[in-house]
Amino acid sequence: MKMTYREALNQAMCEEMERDDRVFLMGEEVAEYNGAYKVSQGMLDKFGPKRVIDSPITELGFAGLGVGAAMTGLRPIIEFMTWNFAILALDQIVNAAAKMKYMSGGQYSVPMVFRGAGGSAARVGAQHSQSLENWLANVPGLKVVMPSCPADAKGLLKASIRDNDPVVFIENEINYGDVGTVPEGEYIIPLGKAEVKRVGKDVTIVAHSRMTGFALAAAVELAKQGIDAEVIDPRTIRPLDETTILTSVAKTNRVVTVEEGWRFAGIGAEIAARIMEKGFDDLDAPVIRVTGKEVPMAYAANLEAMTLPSVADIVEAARVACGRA
Amino acid sequence: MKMTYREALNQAMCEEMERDDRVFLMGEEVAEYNGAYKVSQGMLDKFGPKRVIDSPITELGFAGLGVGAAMTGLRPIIEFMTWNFAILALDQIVNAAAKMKYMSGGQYSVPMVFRGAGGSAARVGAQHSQSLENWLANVPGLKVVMPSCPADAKGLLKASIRDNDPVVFIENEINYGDVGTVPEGEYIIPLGKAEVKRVGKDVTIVAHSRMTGFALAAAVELAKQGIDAEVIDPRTIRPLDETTILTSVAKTNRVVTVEEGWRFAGIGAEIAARIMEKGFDDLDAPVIRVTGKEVPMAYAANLEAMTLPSVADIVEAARVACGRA
Amino acid sequence: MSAQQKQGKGIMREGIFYDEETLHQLHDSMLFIRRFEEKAGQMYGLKKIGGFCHLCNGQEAVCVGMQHAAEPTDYMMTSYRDHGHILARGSDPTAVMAELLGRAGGIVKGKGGSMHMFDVSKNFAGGNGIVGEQVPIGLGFGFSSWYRDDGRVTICIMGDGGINQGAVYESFNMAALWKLPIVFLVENNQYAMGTSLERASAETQLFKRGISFKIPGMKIDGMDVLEFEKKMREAIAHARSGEGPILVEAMTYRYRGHSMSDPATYRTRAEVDEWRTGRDPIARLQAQMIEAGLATEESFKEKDRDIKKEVVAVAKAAEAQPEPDASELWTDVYSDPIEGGYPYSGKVS
Amino acid sequence: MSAQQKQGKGIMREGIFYDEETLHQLHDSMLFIRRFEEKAGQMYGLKKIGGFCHLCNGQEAVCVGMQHAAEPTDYMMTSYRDHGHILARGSDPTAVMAELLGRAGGIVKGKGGSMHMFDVSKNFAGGNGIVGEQVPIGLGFGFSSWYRDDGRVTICIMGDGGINQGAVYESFNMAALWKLPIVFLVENNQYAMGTSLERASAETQLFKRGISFKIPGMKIDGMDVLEFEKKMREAIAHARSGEGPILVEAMTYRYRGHSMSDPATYRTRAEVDEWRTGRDPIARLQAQMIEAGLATEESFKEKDRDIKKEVVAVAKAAEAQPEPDASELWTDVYSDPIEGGYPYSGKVS
Ligand SMILES: Cc1ncc(C[n+]2csc(CCOP(=O)(O)OP(=O)(O)O)c2C)c(N)n1
Ligand SMILES: Cc1ncc(C[n+]2csc(CCOP(=O)(O)OP(=O)(O)O)c2C)c(N)n1
Ligand SMILES: [Mg+2]
Ligand SMILES: [Mg+2]
Repeated sequence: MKMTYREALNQAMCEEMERDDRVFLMGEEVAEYNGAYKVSQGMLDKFGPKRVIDSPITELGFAGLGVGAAMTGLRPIIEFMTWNFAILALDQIVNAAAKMKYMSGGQYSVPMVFRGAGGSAARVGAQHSQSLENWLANVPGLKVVMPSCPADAKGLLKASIRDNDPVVFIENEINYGDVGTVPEGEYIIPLGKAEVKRVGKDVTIVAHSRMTGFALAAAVELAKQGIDAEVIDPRTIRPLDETTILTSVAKTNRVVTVEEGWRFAGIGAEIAARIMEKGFDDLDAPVIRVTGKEVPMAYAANLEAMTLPSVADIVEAARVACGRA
Repeated sequence: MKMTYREALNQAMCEEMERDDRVFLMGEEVAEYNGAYKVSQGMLDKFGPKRVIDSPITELGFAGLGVGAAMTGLRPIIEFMTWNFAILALDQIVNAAAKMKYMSGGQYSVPMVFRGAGGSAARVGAQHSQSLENWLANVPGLKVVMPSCPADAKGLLKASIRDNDPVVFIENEINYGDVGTVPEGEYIIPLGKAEVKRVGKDVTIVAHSRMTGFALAAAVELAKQGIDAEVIDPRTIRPLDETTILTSVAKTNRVVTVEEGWRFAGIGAEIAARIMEKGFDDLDAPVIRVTGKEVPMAYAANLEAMTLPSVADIVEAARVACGRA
Repeated sequence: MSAQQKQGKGIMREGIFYDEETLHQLHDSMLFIRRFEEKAGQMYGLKKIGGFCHLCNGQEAVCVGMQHAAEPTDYMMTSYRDHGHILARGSDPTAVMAELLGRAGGIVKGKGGSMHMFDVSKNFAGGNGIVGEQVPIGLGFGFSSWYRDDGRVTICIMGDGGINQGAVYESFNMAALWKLPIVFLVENNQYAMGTSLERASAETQLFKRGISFKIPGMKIDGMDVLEFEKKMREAIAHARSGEGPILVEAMTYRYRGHSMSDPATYRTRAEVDEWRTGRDPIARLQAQMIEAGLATEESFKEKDRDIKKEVVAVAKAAEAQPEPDASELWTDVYSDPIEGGYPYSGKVS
Repeated sequence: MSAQQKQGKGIMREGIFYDEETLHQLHDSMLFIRRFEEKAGQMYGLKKIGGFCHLCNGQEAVCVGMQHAAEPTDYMMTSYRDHGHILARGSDPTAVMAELLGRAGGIVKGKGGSMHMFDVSKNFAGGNGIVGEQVPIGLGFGFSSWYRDDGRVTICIMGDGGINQGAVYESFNMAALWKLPIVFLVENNQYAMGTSLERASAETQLFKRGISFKIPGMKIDGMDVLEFEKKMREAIAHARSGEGPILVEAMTYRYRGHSMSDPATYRTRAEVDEWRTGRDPIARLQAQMIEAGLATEESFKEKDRDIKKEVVAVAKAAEAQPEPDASELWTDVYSDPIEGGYPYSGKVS
């Protein structure tokens, strides 16, 4: 069925809530307003005010509420209107949710999903445009999931809700309207599995979330220039499916990583370091990282465009990796 | 003069507060208690309760107080009892302090220091043992400084207090009692300069904070085994002095990074990725990362020891890098 | 500040005399903000403004009354709903509009946009996009005045949604503990996006939110600029006196949606009308001034025409500006260039 | 729960009858905690316990009174000062001591230590090291009971320092807004490390800290176990009734330093003595029981000898345990092993 990324997320939540009454959704504007970005459209009507709950604007508090509820066996979905606001809630995510099982010697699990839009949207400035996946993927105890298309959005969110540990689920606002074919009903994508989104032989481009689309667009352009790019979307950032990446690198011998977030100790750094560790001899050229520029996001259209990675940046990086620039 | 790391920090603050009455110190237990770890010993007596201020246990609030005060031209030193608690304050550090100058088109600077002990201490468990330098060094607008010895503690803290931008200054509790020679009076170490702590020719070990000492101990052991290690302490994590690292790599062709923090997208990942980007042809072997194990910190002595990098781990890594394992 | 008890035409309100000039100032400032916001809405519709854009139509008496009650040296900071405040503070409207358009001459060089307006020359410290974040920052400004003993007051503005954030109470506690000169001002427009006050707050009398920290509270009609100005003056005097912070709840209403993308279907037409036609602060002041013989319907119409023209000119001047120079991408990240350090190139080398 | 109004020997307090058995239980539990903590202090001195170790000597009536007032199915969570609470809750003392020693049979397998004690079988949810962090977590437990309508109450414990954390007020607001069955309990021992209450709190009457959120407050003598038990029962009943949360301030005192490394020089000897000898909860109950003819000085001495022996045995049994198996390093990070994913080896390959 064709549907948007937004609808796919909605469907995943609805199906899981129908299946399991321990699942509930809480966040700012999720109920009566049907979601700031309409991801929870219709859910209040469907499940009532006990299971779809509008919270006050208190991210740390309701994130912690989710942790506590999960410790009793419920399976909360806590929506952050965007992940930028979740910086306020990091203590509960990192010090409580992620460490609880270990600290309690396995007694308390925290089966819950923290979800919302991450990264930059359009023209929303410095405080609304940060990528946090590298911070969160740094933390053992968490899983970090970032779908790049409607089908993945559904399959990964269902898997995340069923997961017995805290899952950080980072969506992308600009992708919400994207349309794609989404399998109906029971469609689960196991966490920790990358997908080769395009098969190629000359260079491997690893890109997640919105950047997967950019990478695929770059691959089209590269094909015209005679470079056959393989595009891999890790989909789950932690655990990272290094096998799929390394297999690709063994074939192409050249790698470009793409991420919207800042460069320093980003996802690209981790991928580059791992490939070096486990695929050094396969590399014919250094891994090239395409990242957001290391500046806060500006509002002005031209500066914003310069800050974000572009398709052209990816094409250029791939050409450099292939020794063609 | 011989003094402890703790005394060196104290001296740096005292000298800067004598020099500049815009500088004040605020944090939990910094005044009447003379600091939870006695770093601010005697400062209340010396500077009085207007400049050395005990705060309530409200990290987000007093971090923000520092940001606001800095915006008016004061130069706050905000002490976190440990950086673990600063997770609560990250919104003010990252969304306010780091982005303020950019968002305000250069109108408001935030000249302040956030300081305290980071990483693990001894047997303090999961919630008191996290390393945050990779998160913070990810953020443009911040500088991240981590001294490994008393002299650096003084010289870097003085430079940080004089810096016109927000500086994240991460100390180490276990190092507080370390004794070393510290230059008297005006001793400033410019931010962004690494130091070669030991000259060697066979392998470069890059290690910061407490791990610098571990790396130096490993170098002694390696020397016995005929491996001459060069040990580099970046001292400032952001900006990272890649020139010093790359120069060393050009000589040794082999690199080990060491950090207490978790592996995924850590400092070692960034260093590895950069060396690959800018020193690929100098590398005779993949960069090896020695890191804390990817688990929350356990309390039990044996599990704790297994979690942290050890001197033996570094020795082993260096041997592998040199093809000797 | 308005001349009190001065001779001549004016309006007397509970012992305070507002002279003709002051009244016109208050009126013109409110009307300017109204027309400016309408223009901003229009520009947004034309996609000349991007991202989020939060208008303050309906809340003008709060913006203008508080500015008038404060000294120019007093500090002020608010949330993302900041156009009205910075305009009332006297910042250059062309620079504000240019900011909305992302132009080089924007008040923050096009780097901040609608949510992040700053004017250090006016002691206006933003323009903050994280709900509640400006409250600890305001605490710091108040702390600075205490530290320096400079006699300034900080007016720290938040919304009825923002007041639930934990950082607010951490700030209340410290402000009260150290008796800092701060007026915490809640613009209670009764909605936080689509969430009405009573759906988010256990205690809906927001001026009582400081009681647990011994902070006195005042509830003020924020739709009557004279009333608001007078009471704000008292609140500011309290803060300046050294008695510590005070919490002011301004009862107000936003006529438009939360931001430009919000159709605001969570409110009834009747409710909006009750405020918009029954309590509009501009209409109210106009009626009072006409009654006092200080103006006529005709003179207000003319004034409105003038202001509209001015706003059009402002928009035109702003639009004529270029985008920021590409080099601005790398400026203002740090104060001092760092040897060999910045900017890190995100470029492929 | 104690049999009310039952015949036989006992103590009558404001309409509540505490029978002999109950009184002995309360006493023995307090005394056990006291001796256990002393042992822990000793073991710390011998460096058998590492890291932080926060004892609760002096606060036993709070630990024991609240447990006695609560149902076993009620939820409970606190800060790092958790030994007394988990012992009062009925968890195995050997497992608690083994945890302090970092042994395999520790209540959380040696992984948590002093600050992170959990016992899911007793509905005891920690043991949290970040000041205030347990409050939103407690909110979640209370939410769960509301969601499931399971009739449980959550007792969420914090300190007089912790109550300043912003998350507490976020939680107060939500708990009150949704009328969740939660007793927020402040152990007001008047110091947060070296900071006395009045140096950290604008409002030192901590039971008033919920007023701004319409949460009723109660102040209770936490040095009198009968008084405390009785009032806690009222508080718990309030929460269970569906009327929403309640905030209890327990007036208490810790005899020892904040943690083992704190010499506690910020308090005068006289102040400590006033509490320690004048208001000690164990001595107080003993006096009451002797007066009621339920025990004698001699019988208490004998009991004390027994308890001390028990504690010695507990310590011995705990010490005899091995450290956790090395394989435990990688367990409990995730619930399910992940194919090809975990654990990531931090090993050099
Ligand atoms: C921490 C945080 N959470 C959520 C948001 C999204 N958000 C922006 S404005 C807003 C509502 C705020 O309402 P209120 O405080 O009443 O101010 P008003 O918009 O009415 O002026 C929300 C939820 C945000 N910007 N920051
Ligand atoms: C967020 C945070 N900040 C600081 C600390 C360090 N710290 C541990 S206990 C404590 C004092 C807490 O005092 P109180 O809440 O009164 O509890 P008490 O120790 O008296 O039981 C502090 C500051 C911490 N653990 N967490
Ligand atoms: Mg509002
Ligand atoms: Mg206390």
